[in-house]
Amino acid sequence: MKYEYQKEPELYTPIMMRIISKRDLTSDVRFFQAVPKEEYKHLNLDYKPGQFMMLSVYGSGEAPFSISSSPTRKGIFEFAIRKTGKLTNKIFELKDGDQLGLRGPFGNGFPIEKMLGKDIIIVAGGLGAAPLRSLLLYILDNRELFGRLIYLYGARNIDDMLYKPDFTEMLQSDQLELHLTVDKGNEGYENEIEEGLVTHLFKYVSDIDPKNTIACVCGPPVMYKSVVKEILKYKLEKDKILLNLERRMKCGTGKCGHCIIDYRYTCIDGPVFTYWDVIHMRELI
Amino acid sequence: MKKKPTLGIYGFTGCAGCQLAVLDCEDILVDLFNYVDIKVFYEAMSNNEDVANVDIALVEGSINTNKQLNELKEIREKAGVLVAFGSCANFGGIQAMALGDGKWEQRFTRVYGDAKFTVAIPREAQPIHKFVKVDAFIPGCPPSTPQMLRALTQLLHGNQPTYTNSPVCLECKFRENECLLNDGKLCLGPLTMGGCTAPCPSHNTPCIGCWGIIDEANHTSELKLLKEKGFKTEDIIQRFRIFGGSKIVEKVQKLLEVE
Amino acid sequence: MMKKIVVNHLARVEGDGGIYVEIDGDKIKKLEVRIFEGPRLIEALAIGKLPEEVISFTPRICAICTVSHKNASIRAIERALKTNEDEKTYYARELMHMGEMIESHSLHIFALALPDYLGYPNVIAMVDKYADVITKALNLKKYSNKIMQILNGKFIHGENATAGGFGKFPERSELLEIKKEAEESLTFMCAATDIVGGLELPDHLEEDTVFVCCNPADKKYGFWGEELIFSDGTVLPSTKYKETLIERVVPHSFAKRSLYKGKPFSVGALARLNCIGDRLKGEAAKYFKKYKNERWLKNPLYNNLAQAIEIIYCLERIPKLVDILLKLPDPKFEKATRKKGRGVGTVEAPRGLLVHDYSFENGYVTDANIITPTAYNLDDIEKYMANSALSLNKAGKNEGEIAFELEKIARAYDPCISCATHLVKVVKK
Amino acid sequence: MRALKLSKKDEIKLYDVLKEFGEVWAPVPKGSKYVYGKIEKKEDLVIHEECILPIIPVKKFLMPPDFTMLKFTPSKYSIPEEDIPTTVVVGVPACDIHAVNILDKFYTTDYVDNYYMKRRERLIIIGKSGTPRENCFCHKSNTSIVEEGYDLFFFDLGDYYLVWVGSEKGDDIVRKGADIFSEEVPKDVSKKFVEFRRNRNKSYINDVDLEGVTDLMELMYDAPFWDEFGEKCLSCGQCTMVCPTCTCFNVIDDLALSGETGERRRYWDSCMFKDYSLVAGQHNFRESKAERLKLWYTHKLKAFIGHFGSPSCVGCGRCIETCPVDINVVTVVEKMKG
Ligand SMILES: Cc1cc2nc3c(=O)[nH]c(=O)nc-3n(C[C@H](O)[C@H](O)[C@H](O)COP(=O)(O)OP(=O)(O)OC[C@H]3O[C@@H](n4cnc5c(N)ncnc54)[C@H](O)[C@@H]3O)c2cc1C
Ligand code: SF4
Ligand code: SF4
Ligand code: SF4
Repeated sequence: MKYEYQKEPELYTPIMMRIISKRDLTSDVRFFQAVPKEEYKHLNLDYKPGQFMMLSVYGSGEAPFSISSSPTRKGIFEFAIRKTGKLTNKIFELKDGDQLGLRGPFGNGFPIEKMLGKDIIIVAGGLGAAPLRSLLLYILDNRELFGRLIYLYGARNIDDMLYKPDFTEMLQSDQLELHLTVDKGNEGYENEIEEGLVTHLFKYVSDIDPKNTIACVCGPPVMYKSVVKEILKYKLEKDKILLNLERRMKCGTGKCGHCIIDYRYTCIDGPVFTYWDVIHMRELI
Repeated sequence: MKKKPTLGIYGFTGCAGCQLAVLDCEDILVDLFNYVDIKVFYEAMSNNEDVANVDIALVEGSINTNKQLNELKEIREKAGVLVAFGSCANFGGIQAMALGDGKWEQRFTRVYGDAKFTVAIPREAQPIHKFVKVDAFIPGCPPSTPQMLRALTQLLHGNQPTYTNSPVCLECKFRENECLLNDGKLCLGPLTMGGCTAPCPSHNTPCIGCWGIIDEANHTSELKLLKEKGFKTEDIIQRFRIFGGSKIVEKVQKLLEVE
Repeated sequence: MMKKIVVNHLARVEGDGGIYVEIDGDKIKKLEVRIFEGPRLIEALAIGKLPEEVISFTPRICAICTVSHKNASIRAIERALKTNEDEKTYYARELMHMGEMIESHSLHIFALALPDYLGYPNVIAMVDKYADVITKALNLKKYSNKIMQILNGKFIHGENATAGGFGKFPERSELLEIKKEAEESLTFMCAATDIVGGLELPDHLEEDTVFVCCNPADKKYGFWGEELIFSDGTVLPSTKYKETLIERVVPHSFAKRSLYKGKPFSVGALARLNCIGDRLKGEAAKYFKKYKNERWLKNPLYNNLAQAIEIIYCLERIPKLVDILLKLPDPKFEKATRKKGRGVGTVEAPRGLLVHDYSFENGYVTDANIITPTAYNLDDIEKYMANSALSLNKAGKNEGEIAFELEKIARAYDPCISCATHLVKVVKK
Repeated sequence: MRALKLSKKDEIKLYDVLKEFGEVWAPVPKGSKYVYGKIEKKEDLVIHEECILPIIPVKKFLMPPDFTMLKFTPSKYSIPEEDIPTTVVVGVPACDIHAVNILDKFYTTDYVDNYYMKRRERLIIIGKSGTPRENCFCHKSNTSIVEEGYDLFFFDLGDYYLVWVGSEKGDDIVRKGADIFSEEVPKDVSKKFVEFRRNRNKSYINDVDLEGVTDLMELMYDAPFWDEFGEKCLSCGQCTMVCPTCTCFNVIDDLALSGETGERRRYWDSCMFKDYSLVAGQHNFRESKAERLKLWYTHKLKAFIGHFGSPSCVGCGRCIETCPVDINVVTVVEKMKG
């Protein structure tokens, strides 16, 4: 046994950030921008799209949140956070200038190297748009490194759609093929937003080259099976379908056990898994 | 200076142990009174407001009279966060052990004869959530000091108290006890909400379930196990009921159906 | 002119109660100590239960007398089912009882009664001026809680003590700790007794009464026995409690009251000192001699002083108990030899005589009777309140002032309202 | 690796030697079982003939059931200064040392857990091979012999112990105790040693058959017996607490009353509890007890092979002894084998 310790920053000790701005995305999802405090500026906090961080609020605990910003826009961390419980209630009370603890980045993130040059289909459901925004921005910022970009996004209703103004504006863009839908009630947005489940947007996805396409999916647990089924229709290879999953987590480092699925830890081997993993590991989706 | 949070500690029917447990926090008692503006705490002070407007109301005891019920409703109206404090408030306590058996009047007559009540109409013990919305609960008979302080602190700082959703057995094993069930004793640890630090099994005495039933309690399996160990069905169910209060009523029905 | 005094919530007592008085000139039209605690019907619930269950839940009658209830129920059950009490078990139970005595008395003296005499709404408000006393008093309380935790498993409602013995006897190190702290606390308690002894007590309420308590064997001071002893010299077997302390039902009231020879009587620390105080030894005896006077027999406000002296007694007794316990080996659990029978357990709770009385058939309870000290005291409390109200009224005091004095009397008795299972006092308006 | 001799008549002097290195802990009786307790007198250090499996295994020294991992103020989180004493545990059976080896891997793979490391560095393990107990099945889980992970390891060869030195620290101990640890090992030692091993192998009572269980776990994943176990399971979590290779924990923040400081606590959790896989929005990835049991057995019998090359059950038999309703490796394997 060699006694080698984990180097700085210590694994479980959050560093401090400050909130620099926030705005409401929906009635229960808020967008936060935060920067590390001066004394932590020297640390390497580089991350990849699809990775997450453990955020702590003073005295109220800690939980995992996907990074919603893109590493191409350095220095600022962005999160889209839904108010659902103890910690997130407290996060919602934070004001500009308030402090937030941060550990990470954790998780494997999207395998960007393997995605270079490929056509990318992104399928987001609900809050899944948070981690996928990081990927989206990354691709847009490095547009020439990727092929086609198809983005399908479904929310429960108009009010629940994250980044709605950004998306409706992007509809005009020639950088990507964007399709939006809500489960029900698209009044007032009939031209921009469809009605129906996100799977229903696949009707716009055609001329896919299965060899050269990678699909990235993130959404609520119930969404994966049906979306994967649609994607499989394009004969994509199993390891080219990437799923960003969620599990309970307390540490982010494969030690607390909660996120284990079979022999793999969502926080280390995930949260991005391939459809191949799904076939080989039970309980994944 | 920031405004002190206001607190009201109310007691209905019970042993007053939960309130006493607050007074038993000798180490921080002075801090508590300094940090919090206590508006009502009959057991400890005399300058009380009757029912006060408070940020947090801790309500101890079950509801056993109509007078109490009215007061509870008033407390609810005037409280920001209403907390069911201790086993009696949470599920009725021991006075609710026979809840639902339909023999309350009979018991009442046995103790009080045929005299009539006028000032307060007595009723069978019920936990407070049967009448008003409860925002948080602190289990325990009475709540243990660390657990209570943790919950109180969380509430005072605007958090929901974390509630222990693990059975007594967890802490029983932290304290490295041999399992009493395996020793043939009628221990209710697996059915009982943790947080007490398992004092009873740590003293070789079986858990009697005073913290209340945990969500996932598997009464069916425990009943079967205890029967195998030689206990009688009625005795086992009786034991389930003693601290089962309102939480056991339906379960007993099911257990009896299976039997 | 008619005066009405209503104290809606009796403060700094255990449980939910109030006082209602109507004075018309020199007559009390109505005087009631009201108990709002709903009925719990504990005795009815005891029927059909097993002995260990009764021992678990009857102490839940009251948090502050939990150990007394435990010891009373254990004694009753062991007598009913003929379980032998091993020597070590006996002394461990006594030690546990001391924990409760000190806890209850110190809470009462320092946190509930003293603020009355020094003019504060609660004990914490006294901290600025009496920091030293309060800190030490809180330490004493903490210490007594620790005794109960070690002996019974928890401060409140522990499960370690039961019929037949203890689940686990305390460790040597724990016992030594208990002993050490008793010795350390004694000096403080003697000084504190002088504070309590120095308080001026009003005499306007005084009237003779009868006191009763358990009569410990061998002419010793102590908190239980098989006999009752009265301040008039009578000694009776405690199983005769029912015939001697006659229960009666007051019209429009569910408080079963008790009378001794047709008169109200008092139980509690003052009763114990009045009946058997001359058996005290050591410092406790010194303080008893120093402060005992004629007025003790007619003024319940001396109860606090009596409690202080009892704490001294306990602190002196504890080291001796520890020494005995350290010498004795852990006994085996004693099994009951019968399934049928009746047993009465009488102990002295901090507030006075507590009776548990059970009958068994086939190992299950068939009859239960529990009488708590507050139930015994209620008639005397009302008697003294009436005296006080009349004389204060005569002296021209207003309602608020009278109410305060009446509350003081109630608090002197340290009534334990949740304890009083019999006590559902109903008042017709 | 070196082997020395400790004569039984010198056994009583062992405590004084070990004391020089730190606190000495060894199995002490508690009820009808044992727990690792701190030894204060040399007479209390007893080396037992049979394997002693204290209720909670060595993991309690490496990751306490409940401890403060961080202190915090509104503007800083920091690791509390703590003085972790060096601990010498005596009498650890081979299976439990295997478990420590697994923990070593677990806590250092991908990320190093410094809390573990700090304690691991201060733990001295003195192993002891004894007669197997009723439930032991380390002969089936390949954990009856241990090659690494201990500092010293004792074999009882009659009137002396054969002592293997497994680490530098172990070497320091035998040097310090030069007057009781002798280099002069009797000539017939190998004969005696082989005999000891042979006798030990013969004395196993539990003959659970672990052949192929890894694959069976996969094949039997949807078998109905899991639901039967699920119905029986009390979700008391005892199996996970006593298992030497269970490591899950929970984290919780506690504030001081004033709200000015606080601490983050870390305490053992169990995958048998309902909240284990519960996430926001009340979605529970393992709603039923059967699903949770499957997770545990997957983890014990199969999953670890994928990660670390060996399963994480070390055959100590604690789950067999502890589970009140007889759900354990033996009964599960029996069901799988039909
Ligand atoms: C990899 C990953 C990325 C995530 N990204 C986001 C995001 O970008 N935006 C967002 O709003 N939410 C995200 N979540 C979910 C987020 O972690 C939960 O909403 C959050 O834990 C709820 O905490 P709470 O204290 O407010 O809720 P409570 O229900 O009070 O939760 C209490 C505790 O349960 C655990 N817990 C509850 N839900 C989850 C969960 N879904 N995942 C993990 N642990 C949980 C946490 O440990 C938490 O401390 C993500 C989760 C994971 C695993
Ligand atoms: S003794 Fe009781 S509380 Fe402890 S593990 Fe066994 S069943 Fe659970
Ligand atoms: S009876 Fe059970 S729940 Fe109550 S304190 Fe004892 S162990 Fe805890
Ligand atoms: S699964 Fe059972 S036998 Fe295997 S290591 Fe864990 S407790 Fe021991």
